[in-house]
Amino acid sequence: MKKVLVLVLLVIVGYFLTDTFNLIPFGENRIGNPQDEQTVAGYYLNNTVEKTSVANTVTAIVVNYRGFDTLGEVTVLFLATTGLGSILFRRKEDEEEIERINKPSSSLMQTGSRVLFPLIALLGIYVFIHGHLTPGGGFQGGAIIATGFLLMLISYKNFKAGHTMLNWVESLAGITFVSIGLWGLLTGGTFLENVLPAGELNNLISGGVIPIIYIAVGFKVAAELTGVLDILLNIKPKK
Amino acid sequence: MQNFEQYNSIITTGVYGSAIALILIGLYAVLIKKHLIKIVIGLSIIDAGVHLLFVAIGYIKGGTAPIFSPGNEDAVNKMVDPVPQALVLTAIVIGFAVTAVALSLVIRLYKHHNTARIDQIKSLKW
Amino acid sequence: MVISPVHYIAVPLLAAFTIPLLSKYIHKELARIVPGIVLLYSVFVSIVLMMQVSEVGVISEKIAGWSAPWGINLMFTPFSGFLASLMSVVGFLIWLYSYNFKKIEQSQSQKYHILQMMMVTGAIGIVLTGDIFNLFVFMEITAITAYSLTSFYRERDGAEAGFKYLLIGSFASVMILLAVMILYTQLGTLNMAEIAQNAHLIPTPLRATILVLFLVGFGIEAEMFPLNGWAPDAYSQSPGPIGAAFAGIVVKAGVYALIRVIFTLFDIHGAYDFLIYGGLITMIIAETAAVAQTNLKRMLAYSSIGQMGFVLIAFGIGTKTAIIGALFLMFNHAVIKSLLFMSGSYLTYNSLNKKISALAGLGKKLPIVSLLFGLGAFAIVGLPPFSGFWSKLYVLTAAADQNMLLLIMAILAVSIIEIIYYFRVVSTLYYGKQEDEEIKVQKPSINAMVSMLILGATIIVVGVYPDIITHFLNNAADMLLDKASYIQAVLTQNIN
Amino acid sequence: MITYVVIFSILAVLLVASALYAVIQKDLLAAVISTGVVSLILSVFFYLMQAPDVALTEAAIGIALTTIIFVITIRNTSRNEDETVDNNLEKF
Amino acid sequence: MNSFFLILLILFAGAGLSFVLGKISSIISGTVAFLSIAAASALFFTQIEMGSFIEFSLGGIQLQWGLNSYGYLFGIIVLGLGTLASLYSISYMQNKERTSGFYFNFVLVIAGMTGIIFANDFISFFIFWEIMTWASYLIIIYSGKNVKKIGIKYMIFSAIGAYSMLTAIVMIKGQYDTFLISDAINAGAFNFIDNIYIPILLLIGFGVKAATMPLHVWAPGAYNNAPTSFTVIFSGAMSKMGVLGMGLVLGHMFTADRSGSLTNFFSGFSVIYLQQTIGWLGGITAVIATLYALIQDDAKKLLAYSSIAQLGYITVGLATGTKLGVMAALFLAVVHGIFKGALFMVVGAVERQAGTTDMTKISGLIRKMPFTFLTALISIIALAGIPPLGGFVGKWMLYEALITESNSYFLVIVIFFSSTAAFLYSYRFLFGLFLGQEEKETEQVKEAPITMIIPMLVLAILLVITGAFPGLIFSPIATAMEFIGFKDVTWNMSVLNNVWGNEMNLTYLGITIGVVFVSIFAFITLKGLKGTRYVGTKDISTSGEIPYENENLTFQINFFQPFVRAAAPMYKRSMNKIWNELGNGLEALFNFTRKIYTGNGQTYALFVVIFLVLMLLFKDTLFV
Repeated sequence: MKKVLVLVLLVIVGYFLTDTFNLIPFGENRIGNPQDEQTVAGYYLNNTVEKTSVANTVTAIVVNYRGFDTLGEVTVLFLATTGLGSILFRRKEDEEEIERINKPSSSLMQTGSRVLFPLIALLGIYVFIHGHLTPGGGFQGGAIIATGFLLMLISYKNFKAGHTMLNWVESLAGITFVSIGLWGLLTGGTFLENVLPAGELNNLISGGVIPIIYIAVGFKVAAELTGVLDILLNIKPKK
Repeated sequence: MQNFEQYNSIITTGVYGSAIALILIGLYAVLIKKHLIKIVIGLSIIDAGVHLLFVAIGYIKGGTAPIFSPGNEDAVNKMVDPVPQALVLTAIVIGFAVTAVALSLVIRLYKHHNTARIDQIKSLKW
Repeated sequence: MVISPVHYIAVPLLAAFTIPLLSKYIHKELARIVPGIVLLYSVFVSIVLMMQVSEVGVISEKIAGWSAPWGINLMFTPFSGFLASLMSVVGFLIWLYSYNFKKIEQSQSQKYHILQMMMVTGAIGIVLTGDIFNLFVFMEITAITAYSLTSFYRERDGAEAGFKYLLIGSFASVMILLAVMILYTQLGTLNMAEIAQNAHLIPTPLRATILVLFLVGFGIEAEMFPLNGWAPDAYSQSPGPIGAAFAGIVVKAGVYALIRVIFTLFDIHGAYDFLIYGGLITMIIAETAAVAQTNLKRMLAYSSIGQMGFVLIAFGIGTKTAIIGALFLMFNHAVIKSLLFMSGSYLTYNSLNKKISALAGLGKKLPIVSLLFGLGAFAIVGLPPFSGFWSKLYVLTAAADQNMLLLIMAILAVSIIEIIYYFRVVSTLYYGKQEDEEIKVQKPSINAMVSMLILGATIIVVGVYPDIITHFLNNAADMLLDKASYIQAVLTQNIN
Repeated sequence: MITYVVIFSILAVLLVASALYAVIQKDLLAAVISTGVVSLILSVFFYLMQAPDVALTEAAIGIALTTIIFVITIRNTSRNEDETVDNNLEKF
Repeated sequence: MNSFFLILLILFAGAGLSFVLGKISSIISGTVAFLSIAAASALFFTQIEMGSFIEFSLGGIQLQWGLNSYGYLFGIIVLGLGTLASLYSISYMQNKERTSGFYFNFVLVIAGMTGIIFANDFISFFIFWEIMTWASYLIIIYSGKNVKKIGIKYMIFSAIGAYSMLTAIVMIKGQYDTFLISDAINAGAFNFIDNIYIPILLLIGFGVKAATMPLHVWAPGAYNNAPTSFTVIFSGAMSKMGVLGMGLVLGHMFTADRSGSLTNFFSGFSVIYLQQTIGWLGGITAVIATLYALIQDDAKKLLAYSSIAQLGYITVGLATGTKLGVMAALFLAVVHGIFKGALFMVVGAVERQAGTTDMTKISGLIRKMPFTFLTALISIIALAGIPPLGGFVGKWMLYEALITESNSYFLVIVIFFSSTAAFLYSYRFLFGLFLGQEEKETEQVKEAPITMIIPMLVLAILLVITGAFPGLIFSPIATAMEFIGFKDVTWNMSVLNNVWGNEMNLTYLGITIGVVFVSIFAFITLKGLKGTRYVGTKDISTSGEIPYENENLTFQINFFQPFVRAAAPMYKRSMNKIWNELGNGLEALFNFTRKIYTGNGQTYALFVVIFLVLMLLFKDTLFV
């Protein structure tokens, strides 16, 4: 009965979604001619290089034009970690010896992770350092680094993500982001304003504060995601 | 490229269709499946569908990624819309955060009720 | 440094990121104190900006140096500023109240305070932002903190409530995302002022779809029936002060978003009717559900939902008087419901199932808290000379101006139901006979007392002399109705 | 062009199929892996639609991290949807 | 400072002060309450000029406070009775708990009523009305007895009344864009032809306080449950606020100029119809309440029902819409305030001294409490409408108005029946408490303290005076009636001539009445002082007959049994039951609707999707 109702509802929802997207042709140019700067997207495409010297327009949008969103997004991650910690909080008294895994991982896995981890971390760092030039950036790099940590966390029984280190990275990265914003507010007049010189396109050091912010985001995301994994992995499994 | 028109409808159907299908499948899981993890899976499938739609609306036929590489500076007219991509980036991360919180709640619910079936977890009602 | 709206967001964020370090390396008490300082600073910012805005009209701030359609902007108008100030004040009082509300572990306490602070920040962000996607991001900030705080206590069924909230909340975010997406394809912009300016260009079927998605999405946050299944659970299972925060802050943000969409973005007649009917059904169902509750917090939750329905009705009427009434209602609801949740939490401090019958005879043991609860109960049902009366009067007057006799009757009939269950609690409090075994009472701490007394005093002062805030309400209502000046203020902003 | 369309169609079918599989499969671990496959294909789609940034993000977060937190959750709860068969993960 | 503000400030400050000081001592608290009310009364009668008013705005609404002749009439009742009752309270409440709360609310009720009298606009009227209501609610539940049964019922009915009033107020605002009572009247808001809803809603609102059928069910319990020193105010003054409002509405309705709308046959008809309805409601109220008063064993309950019956007369009088009828009603209102206040004070004194008001338990208090008895006697004479006291004048005028001016013969029969039956319960009251043989249980009873005796005697003396010189009250009533639309009320003889004859001078009549009364009183007292043989009430000779097993020989129980048996069918159906059924039905309904919240999160999600689908299906019709 309920299934039938749901299926009917799904059919209707599907009909309306199809109906709606029929009116939005796929692959059509809705920006118009960027040179006209009619739309926001056109403005971005047309002005990014000139005004920010950032090759990757998406990065420019994420970090600069809509940097406020990104700040919020980083905050969401931060809050998710905090919330996760509070939801899965264990009291000291009912905390027993945490058995992360029932059996130690095979040595193959351990060695593999040990070799892979620096490489993955390096890749991640590369991704977010070059965020303004190539595809990728803070989120992607951070997530990649977090997968590296994941590997270590599940291979080594005693590998601790290093709460102190995590805390520091997390906090400092966040503070950096907001401080840059406030710096912009103090010197340029608006929050997150790009107060550093834009530099030259396609240079590693270009785009003003954009790469700095993206690196901070990268570290922040990596730390948060690792934190999430760490909390989840530390739950005592059910017997 | 001359064949594009005749394949266009296939691709349109493919992208929009699969995105809408993802949303519906996810919705089905959320509304019918009793297991909490299945419901969360459903939610993330819905999210995936929405993200796909989001990227799809920014796509422009024959466009290139909105990245200026050396020697490509005048490709502005061919670039796809970068704004939806930026929004999807944000949305994906937020979706992940929500999923993480949801799963932690599932774990706690399971410990509390010793079950993960949503129809058995209703101590709060009326 | 010039005080600007972005301080509302930047300072709490900076603090939130810093608190883990501060508490670890300097003093662990800082984890609880710093949020309070930050929220107090928000109150200060509110005062400064409210003074400024009454001179300037609109304070518009660009983020990252990009003016309106290109970048995100914050709009501190008399309307949004009123709500932001309300939220910051209530947020600060909630912090004050929960400073040593229950004995919990240091690390939990730290998380609690960070989450509570960010909840306020997220809600203020929703209210201030001028960008629809940014609004979504802030809504997610608020939502994530709300999910976590709902399931904060392990002893209660918080996780259940939190999961339901999350499930429905995810629906809301999906719908809002879809709506933003369709909107973007049509107008190529995310700035609300520009959307408002060009909304009439959208083809009608798409515009209706967008509106439906927005209404349902924000309707979930605004606790509209039948989208509010999560609300009673979340209110009743969250820590006491968070119940107050839901009523005073989170729902207000949801209603703000709904109102912004309807009033500014899509000025469509049907949407106002939607508000009236949706609000009416919400109010009737919630208030009738509250009558038979045995759980105090759940009763307060249903009452809160009902009040939000009333707010929606008031906005739906749409005239200036009605909007003044609606804003007054929001103010009252924030103040009074916070007071009720705060005092109610102390009344049921050690009771696990928060039964109303367990309140019997507490009037003697906790005289001041009981008195404050009684005051809140009297005020929320709209008895003069407390503040609840004025808001009701304004809304009814506005409804009468529009000749909505049946609506008036329905509102007042529901008010009678409200009287029944609130007075039942109050009479149990003072004259009830103890039936179950005695539950140890907890005397409120001084800071909680101060917080409650401030709210109580506000109720009386505003009730006796409403002119204190009607001036602000007047400006806010003018601003909300003056769509053109909002658009103009956003789109012609220059470097200030 | 035809190859492109064929690959594309296969991917689309796979995408929907794996999503369906994720929903109907009783073994939650398989369902989660299937969800990972959805993310994987999605990531390819993003790449095809000229959104490399999104593709990268989806790859890192959708495929790896989301899947792994699902797996951790399953380890902490039950593996089978019906909860009748108690076959928790021994290890992973 | 303006006197209006000053009076209310004194009252509110007195309320707050007595609340705070109540923590120290009940007597101090009571004294403060008395002093503040007395001070307010003194200011009211000396400082405020009739017709003066002040204007100010609150919350963007123009408010006006003032004093008109109509308000002044009720001000006499409220503040006069208030002062006496608060004096009376000091001793009455002496040894009770939570007196601080009692005095706080007591003074608030007085303040609320004073505010109602001052209010020249609907908003302040409503505010003070509500203050009065909730403060009285708090006093009713003050003792902690029957909180759920009576307190909630009182609050629900008060709320129904208040909210119908509020609806009417906002409708007036909506239609005439004014909150001022005078503006609304001038605009014709009470003109039944143009506005059917506004007067009816207002009448419902005032009818609740005036305990008119079918909105009366709260009254007996509430009157009985409140501490007696408050019931004095409750029955004597607060119910008159309902009369005030009804008089205002009905007066303006009946005197409204309908020359313009007379062409419409139905419109003229509808006013008559309403008039008849209200009159009959009042009549039925009077009869039913009288019947219930008969079967009460508790003196306080008896008086409670009696109050309702008297209010029924007043309603009938107001509903006649003629000069004589309205005058009778207002006269009855004032006199009722005095004698019912006195009677409740008597009951309070008995309650305090003897510990109970149950008429089956006590009797023969005449020797123990002579002053109390004196007050009771005078008041009962007034209540029963026996000449020469005020009750008779009022009732006579009422009959006359009904017969000569509105031709409502059936209503007269009903009223007359009720008045006759009132003799029975009046007798019962007097006999049950004071006459008859002394009981063993009441041997230790002493006369009430002086602070209770003084107010009682003051009221008794007032009764005699008003009975002798009804003109003393007619003069303010005549001016008051001008305010509610009855112009040129000449009360000197021309109106009264039908009662007392053209030639007779009231002063001489008064003196005669006084002489007769004093001699009767002297006779009774002297007779009472002489030693008589006292036998216990249960010590009854059966004149040699063997009583049947189930025959009740103690006549104090089932006092009017034959009568009650005769009227048994009348007791079967009660409004109370109907309301209770309604309440239960609604509760069941509410219990059903809340099942929507099933507790299953998935169901909630389903609701969301269903709602979304519905909205999508109708989006093109809803949002164009």
